[in-house]
Amino acid sequence: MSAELPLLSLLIWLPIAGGVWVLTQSKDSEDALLVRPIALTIAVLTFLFSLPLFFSFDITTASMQFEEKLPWIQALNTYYHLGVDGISMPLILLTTFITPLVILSAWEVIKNRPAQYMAAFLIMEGLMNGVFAALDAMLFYVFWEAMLVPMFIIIGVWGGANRIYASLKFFLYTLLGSVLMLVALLYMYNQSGGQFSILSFHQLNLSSTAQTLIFLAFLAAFAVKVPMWPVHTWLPDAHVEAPTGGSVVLAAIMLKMGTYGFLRFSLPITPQASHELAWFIILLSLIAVVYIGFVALVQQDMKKLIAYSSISHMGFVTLGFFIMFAILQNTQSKDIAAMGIEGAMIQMISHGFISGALFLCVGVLYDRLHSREISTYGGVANTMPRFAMFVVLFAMANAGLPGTSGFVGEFMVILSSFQANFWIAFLASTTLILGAAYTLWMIKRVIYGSIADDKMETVGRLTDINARETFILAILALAVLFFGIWPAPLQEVMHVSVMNLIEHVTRSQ
Amino acid sequence: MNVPMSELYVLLPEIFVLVMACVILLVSVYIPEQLRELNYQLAQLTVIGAAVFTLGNSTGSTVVVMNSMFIHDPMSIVLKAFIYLITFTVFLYSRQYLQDRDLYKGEYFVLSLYAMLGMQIMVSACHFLTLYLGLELLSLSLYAMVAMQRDSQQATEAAMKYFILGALASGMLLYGISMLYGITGTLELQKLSAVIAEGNIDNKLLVFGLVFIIVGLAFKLGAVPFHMWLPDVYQGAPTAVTLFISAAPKLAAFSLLMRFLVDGLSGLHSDWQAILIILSILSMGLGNIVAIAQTNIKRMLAYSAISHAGYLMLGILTATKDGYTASMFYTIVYALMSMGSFGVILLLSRAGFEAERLDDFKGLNERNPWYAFIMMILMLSMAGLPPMLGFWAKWSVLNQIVLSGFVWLAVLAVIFSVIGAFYYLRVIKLMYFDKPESTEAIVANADMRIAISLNGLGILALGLFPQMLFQICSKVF
Amino acid sequence: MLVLSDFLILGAVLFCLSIAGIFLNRKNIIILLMCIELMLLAVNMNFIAFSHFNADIAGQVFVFFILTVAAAEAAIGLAILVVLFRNKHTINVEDLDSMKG
Amino acid sequence: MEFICLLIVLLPLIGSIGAGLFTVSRKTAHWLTNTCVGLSFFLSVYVFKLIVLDKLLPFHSGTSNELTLYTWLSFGKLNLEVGFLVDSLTAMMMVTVTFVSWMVHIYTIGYMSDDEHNWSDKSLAGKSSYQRFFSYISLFTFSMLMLVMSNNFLQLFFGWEAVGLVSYLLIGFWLQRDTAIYANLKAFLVNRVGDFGFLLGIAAVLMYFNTLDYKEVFALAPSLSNVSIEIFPDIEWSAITIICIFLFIGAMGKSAQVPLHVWLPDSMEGPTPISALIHAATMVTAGVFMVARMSPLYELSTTALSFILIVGAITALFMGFLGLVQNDIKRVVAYSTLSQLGYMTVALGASAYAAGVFHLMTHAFFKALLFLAAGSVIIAMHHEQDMRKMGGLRKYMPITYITALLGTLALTGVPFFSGFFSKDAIIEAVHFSYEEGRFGAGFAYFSLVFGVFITSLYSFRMFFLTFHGKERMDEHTRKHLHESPVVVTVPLILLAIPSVLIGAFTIEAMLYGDFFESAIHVAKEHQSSHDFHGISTFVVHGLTQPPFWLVLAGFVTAYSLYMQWTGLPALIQSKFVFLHKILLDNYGFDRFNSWFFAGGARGLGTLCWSVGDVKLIDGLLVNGSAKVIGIFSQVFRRIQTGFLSQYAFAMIIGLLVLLGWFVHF
Amino acid sequence: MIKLIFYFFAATLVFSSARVITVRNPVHAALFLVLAFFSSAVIWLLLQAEFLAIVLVLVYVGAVMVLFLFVVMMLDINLTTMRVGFARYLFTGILVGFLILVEMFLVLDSSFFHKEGLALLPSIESAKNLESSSNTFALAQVLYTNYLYPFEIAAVILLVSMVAAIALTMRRRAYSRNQNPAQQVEIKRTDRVRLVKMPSSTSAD
Repeated sequence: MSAELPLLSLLIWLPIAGGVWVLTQSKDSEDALLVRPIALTIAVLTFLFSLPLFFSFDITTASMQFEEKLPWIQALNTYYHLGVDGISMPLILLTTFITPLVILSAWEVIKNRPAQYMAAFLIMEGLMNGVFAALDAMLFYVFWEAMLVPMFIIIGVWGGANRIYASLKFFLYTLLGSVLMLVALLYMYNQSGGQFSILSFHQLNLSSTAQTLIFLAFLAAFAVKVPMWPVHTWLPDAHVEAPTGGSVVLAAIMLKMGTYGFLRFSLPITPQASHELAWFIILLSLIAVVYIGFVALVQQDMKKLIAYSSISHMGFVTLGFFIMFAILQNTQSKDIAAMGIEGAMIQMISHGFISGALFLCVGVLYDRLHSREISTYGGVANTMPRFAMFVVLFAMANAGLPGTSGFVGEFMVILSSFQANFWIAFLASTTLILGAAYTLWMIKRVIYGSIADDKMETVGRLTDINARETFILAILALAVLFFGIWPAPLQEVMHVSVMNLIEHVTRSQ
Repeated sequence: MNVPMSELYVLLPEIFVLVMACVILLVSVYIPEQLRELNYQLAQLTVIGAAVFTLGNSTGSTVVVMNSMFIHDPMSIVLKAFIYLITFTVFLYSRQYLQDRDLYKGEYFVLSLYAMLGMQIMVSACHFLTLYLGLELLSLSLYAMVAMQRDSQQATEAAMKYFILGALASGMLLYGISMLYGITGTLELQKLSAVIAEGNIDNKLLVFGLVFIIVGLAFKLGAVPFHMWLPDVYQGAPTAVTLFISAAPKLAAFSLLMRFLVDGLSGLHSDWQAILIILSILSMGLGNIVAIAQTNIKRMLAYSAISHAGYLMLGILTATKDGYTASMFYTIVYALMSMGSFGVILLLSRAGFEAERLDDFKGLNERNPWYAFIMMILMLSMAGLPPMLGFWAKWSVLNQIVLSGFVWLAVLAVIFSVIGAFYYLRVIKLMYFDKPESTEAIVANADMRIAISLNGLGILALGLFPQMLFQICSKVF
Repeated sequence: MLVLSDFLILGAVLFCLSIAGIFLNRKNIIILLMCIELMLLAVNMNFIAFSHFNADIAGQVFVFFILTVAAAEAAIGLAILVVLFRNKHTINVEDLDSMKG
Repeated sequence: MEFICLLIVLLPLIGSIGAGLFTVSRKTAHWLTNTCVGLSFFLSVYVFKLIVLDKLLPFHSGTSNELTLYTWLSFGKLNLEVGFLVDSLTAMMMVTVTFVSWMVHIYTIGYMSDDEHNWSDKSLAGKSSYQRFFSYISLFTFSMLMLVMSNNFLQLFFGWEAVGLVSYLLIGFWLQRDTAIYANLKAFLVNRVGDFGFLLGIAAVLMYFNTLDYKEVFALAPSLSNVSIEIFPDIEWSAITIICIFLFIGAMGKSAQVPLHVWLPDSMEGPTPISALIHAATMVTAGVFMVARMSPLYELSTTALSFILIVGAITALFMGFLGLVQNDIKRVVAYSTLSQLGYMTVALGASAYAAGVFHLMTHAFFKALLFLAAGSVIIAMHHEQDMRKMGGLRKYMPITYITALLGTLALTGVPFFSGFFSKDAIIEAVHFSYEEGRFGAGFAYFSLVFGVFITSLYSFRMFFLTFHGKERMDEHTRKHLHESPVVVTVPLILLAIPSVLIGAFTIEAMLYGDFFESAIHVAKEHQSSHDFHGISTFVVHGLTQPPFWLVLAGFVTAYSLYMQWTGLPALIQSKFVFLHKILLDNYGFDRFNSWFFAGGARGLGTLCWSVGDVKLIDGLLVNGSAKVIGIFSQVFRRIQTGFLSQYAFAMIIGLLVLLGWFVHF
Repeated sequence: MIKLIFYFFAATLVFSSARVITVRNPVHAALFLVLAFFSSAVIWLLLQAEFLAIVLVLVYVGAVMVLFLFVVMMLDINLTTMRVGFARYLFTGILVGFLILVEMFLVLDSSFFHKEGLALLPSIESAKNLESSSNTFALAQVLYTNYLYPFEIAAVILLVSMVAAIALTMRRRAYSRNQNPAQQVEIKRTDRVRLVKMPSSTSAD
């Protein structure tokens, strides 16, 4: 069935077209009754359409599937070329999975111009799917950058008090990174004899200086997006100021685009430079894990704390990717290298669920008391027991408790990095302590405890989550638990592609 | 001398414009005030007619007529076509604005048409003399147009500055021309090129002339450090005039650059390449950086124009055909974007109110989401963000300099573009994130609304499918 | 004998004087207009000298057109000047600073 | 059999989910969970019978004791699976765990019946606390079973952390109490420190064995004895030692060995049933179980064993001291637990894994008994835990009194009681190690023997203070004193039975028979050559050994101090103020930890954040460059002075420079 | 002799141009400019550009400079403030001017430009053939043939300047009170009369 239906195009253009349609409903913003169901329907439809990607995915091949190729700009020899492999497919699913939840989470919360809000998210969904599905570098870049705009608007229009600073910072930071990538893409375009096919870039024979420079250019783009230390500071600000949905999408999906970029571009295109500079990335990753862990510990703002925790967790992803070289050198075991990379990828997906869920949880509190400060709360469990259960679950998942998806990736990355170097594994493992410390300390101060006398009027009057909120959190909880208990289905789809990547990288060195 | 009809036929658009401009001049003197609409209609008719004549004669081959002073080549046809398009749109956008300010008179249209004629001549010139005269025709018309709002202190001041500096620049240009003439003994671009190619002449002397010429060109283009007139003129001139200045003459300036440097002095490309690199870096840098500090959107767009001039030169300085294509693409795209941006400013202006402060854009999304959206597209396009057309413009010039091995320059260019993105974003910020200062509804004629929408959506649509525009430009060289 | 250089250098001197004049003069726009005339004169000097020494009439033709244009320019320049004076009641260069930055 | 094992594990989980996730009545909650755990217990007994008595292999129609449930992940040849390994050790643990757990489930019905009083009226969480509690302890049972039944390190780690989670949830069960939520955070974090080592240990296992499956690892282990690892450059360590020590660090966390013991006393903030179940009987012994399970590895590294020996000995002795000065009844038991865990650990370090596990089992029963008895007392005292306000409870609560007495006797190691056998076996084993010359064994031997006296002393102190002597409670409390309800006393009785008897019945099989033959591996040279000649001989031999006399000495001392000359303790206390302070202060561990680790981490975090992120990266680099651009912007815009001459000047300078540059250079 | 003439008029030219930019009074400046034009006309004569020399004098001195003077006179300018601050920039101005001059000199003095004139004085032979060698004739020959196109453009430029000058400076009398009947007819009631609803006070207090 996938042969007839251009699934990937559908996943990109259905939400975008839907978003535009929703936008046209924006005239009567007071009467936005219709807007929400429409947006939700579109998002759910998109999700349903994305399911065949998973179920009719051929896990025995590393080549691109569901490919679509049409000429786009012949003058530049670029194509509208889409396709997924085991690396990108789960990310598309993650996108289509998270977006309906985000839209649902904004259901009655967003009162200011809901149509534009919903439309922005739908359009962004399409663009993000585009990023993951694009096989043409130019197409990729267009989606990559275009995505900034809806996010910019989301943060800026529906954000918090300091939203303007945050949105500009977000935009410019990421733009600065990605323009350098553009230069690298252009360079390769010229090197490859005028084509933009990402797969043909993989076959390029670049000199080592060129590789290094290209690698650094890509690094600039992806490191900002991931974000890696020290270019991470946009993230806490963006998260704090963004509306709940914005934070969720930002954390759950957008950060993954950076790490996806490493897999799709940096590693296969510049294997030699990746090898030579792997130490550098590993260093940054470890700094992200340890340093950011400490920073997260002292945050007073829940969203900021989770944002820092995101950075720390994304450190694992980059670590998992680049530990590959040292593993191969030490053990010659491609299986272990694959373990690192797949662990990192599972971490990407899982972090999508967990951080998304945590931001939704903060959103739940924020909707009620309009504060993100930890000190505003305390003893929430007394008034919102059902909510507390979810929060604790997600917090535990964030702390990497086995049985939740948060554990799988960290476990695999630590296990594989041990084979590269003891100290790398040692430092990476500190997340066990730090992650638990900052997450649970927050839980202690927000969820547990008795309600102080001066908070009786605020925390004391909180109402527990309603059916809608329960539904959203429950879905995420199920996902978190499912992949914690049985990650194999997720790993299976990516395994062949990852092995292929490792083969490719080792071959071209 | 008998000029054969076939040669005149090639000149038909220019002749038509000239005749019609004179007709409008006469008409405007005699018609009563109520019929002023006629001026407008005639002017639009003129532009359309010129377009018909130009495009009707586009055979794709190069014809040189009038004693090798007029060249009819693909580049000139394309540029002229866009000049017509822009002029047409400019008239359309300006109408309401001019009516509100008692500028809706024959003079505006006459002078605009003469300016357009000047551009036509420049674009089609292949002789120093015609280049110079076309340039002067354009410049003189523009000086007058800037000063047309006679009771405005700023407008007259701007006109004065523009005039003095413009004359200074054309003096330098002339000095350069005189040197080249003296050294090579010819005023014809092709012959000049041939003489230089022989290589008998001391390079130093040629470069001496070249520098003067580039100063003159850089002035027209608004490249740093010859840009000083630009912000003041953009700000001071009536917005309708700024709209015109900011769009069409860029195309003419581009052709000026092409005619001088490529057609005439391609033998010196290694020299002018170096000069253009310096100018473009300075322009990109200063334009983008200083634009940040602006509070007046016209002035901000002026600095943006300076920076765009820098990007525009990137393509030319590669001294390759693809580079010229890229630059031409850039110029056309820039002109379209600039037209749209000033169009929105015109749209927001009312009688007695110039929407020229950045703050006037506050909360536009609440007042009118559609116009805010259009402006957002335009700003994003200016910033060079995909999938807007402006992205492909930046893309094409960057691609060319990367191809020519100036990767460092490309990196510099993109970094400046990020700095530049800030002030474009600020406009979006004002429109979307801030609360409006006034809640007055924005009224506009249907034609204006349609045109501005087409302008904005065109930027987006062409951004999604830039193939056609790319093709047009690449066929030129 | 006089050589071409002599005329060129004379032109250059005129050119530099006019440039210096434009820079130096901060009080009177009319002087600026005159400096521009002076600059064109320098250019014309060049053209005529080249025309003579290259035995080519084209240079003189060019000068002819420059003179025409210069006259037109002077007319427009003075017109703008008059309008400006009506508005500002001054032609002091330094008073033309309502727009800056 | 496969199905039965699965059922054993899943029943508690079902109970937990049923009671926790769905809105059920209190009755449904306790019936559901009790039934599930009870069933689980009976099935465990059945499994135990098949494996231990019938010597059957449980899985794959009797061909294997390993079962793979499903593949968690797989990488080429490397498979990470979830499965069971059920041998005698597992079976014993299953029975112990499910039994104690079931007892605690029953006991809880009584203990938590009026839990609403522990919550403020407004707390919604308090309304369902009863059901939640049952859900938690059932979940704990599930986790613990997953831990003990695992056949690979991955699942072990899962169970390991899952019990930690439940422990966290239960310590903080009364989440309105600041001390409780402080204690649970502390418990979790300290455990995480252990797990940190544990995880590295697992990573090392994977690295050197390329598998996480127990059987494969054990099979490969001997071949690895010569492999070394360089953690610090140029210093070579034996890989096995590294693996063992890292794994043991995990055990130190879970089994509360010094210096990671600090969480256990605080964990007493949780309701008493869970102190019995988790923090005495089962979870804290997971470390001991794990080391025993890994005996094939540990046998290869005497260095690691010595390390274990010393850590265990320190814990056994010094934690016992702390028990002497506590006044909180639960804390005394808690320190006693710490000390006893030390005993078990020492046994492991002395290669006497069987003895360690044996003590684990006996301890599970009598310590659970003691805790539940203490709980019973606490219920009667209306949640008063201070022993100084008790006394003379004997006549009010006879059943509790008797069972507590039995428990105390078992704990102190009075002959014929279960504790006697297990403790003596450990001391014997250490003695053997000492003779063998294992590093640290001498110290360990001394500590354990002296520890017997201490144990006796604090145990009887507690016993006398609680049940004998003057009645020091207030009138109101005394009026309401009565024996606890049946649901409380029945478990006490049921636990008292094994506390007394289990040692005598099983010592031969477990220590001298082939009970653990397939499960625990002890290297030839580490096996003691003693033979078992029947219980009576063992007891008679025991009477001649110092431990017995030390128990007696402890009893006498306690009796004289707390029954005879009751003024004396205060006098001693005043003479040794300094010592008393140190003991009360837990040797300063808590203060050091909260100053150095908690404070240090927060300080470092603040430093990183406010200096690193806010000042350097954001302030200097990000906003700094924005600011610099802004400044440039302001500076450059000054160039645009508005003066025509300046404009012309710029052009002229431009011309000048271009001319100079391109024409003359 | 020719040299002498050249140097004399060159010196006059330079001097008068220098005075143009330095004198205080614009009228004087204009007059010095006239002098400069005259001097250069002489030098052009030396270069056998008789027609242009005449045009320069006639058109420039006769028309343009008069226009200048006219404007100077028309605009009532306060002369006293005209020189303030001049000295401040003098040094910079001279320096920059001088530097450019040096740069230009270095090029212009190169051997390439040291070619001698064809003949600075008309030879007798050419004088004989006056008609064909006449500078005016030569110019005329090409101006309307080869240079027809630029000639037309120049015409347009002049037209533009005329239009522009008129458009800019012609003033419609501000005080003329002519009626606009159309406007009067088109007027609506609502433009002039506004009905204001006042809240009627319901009670006395």
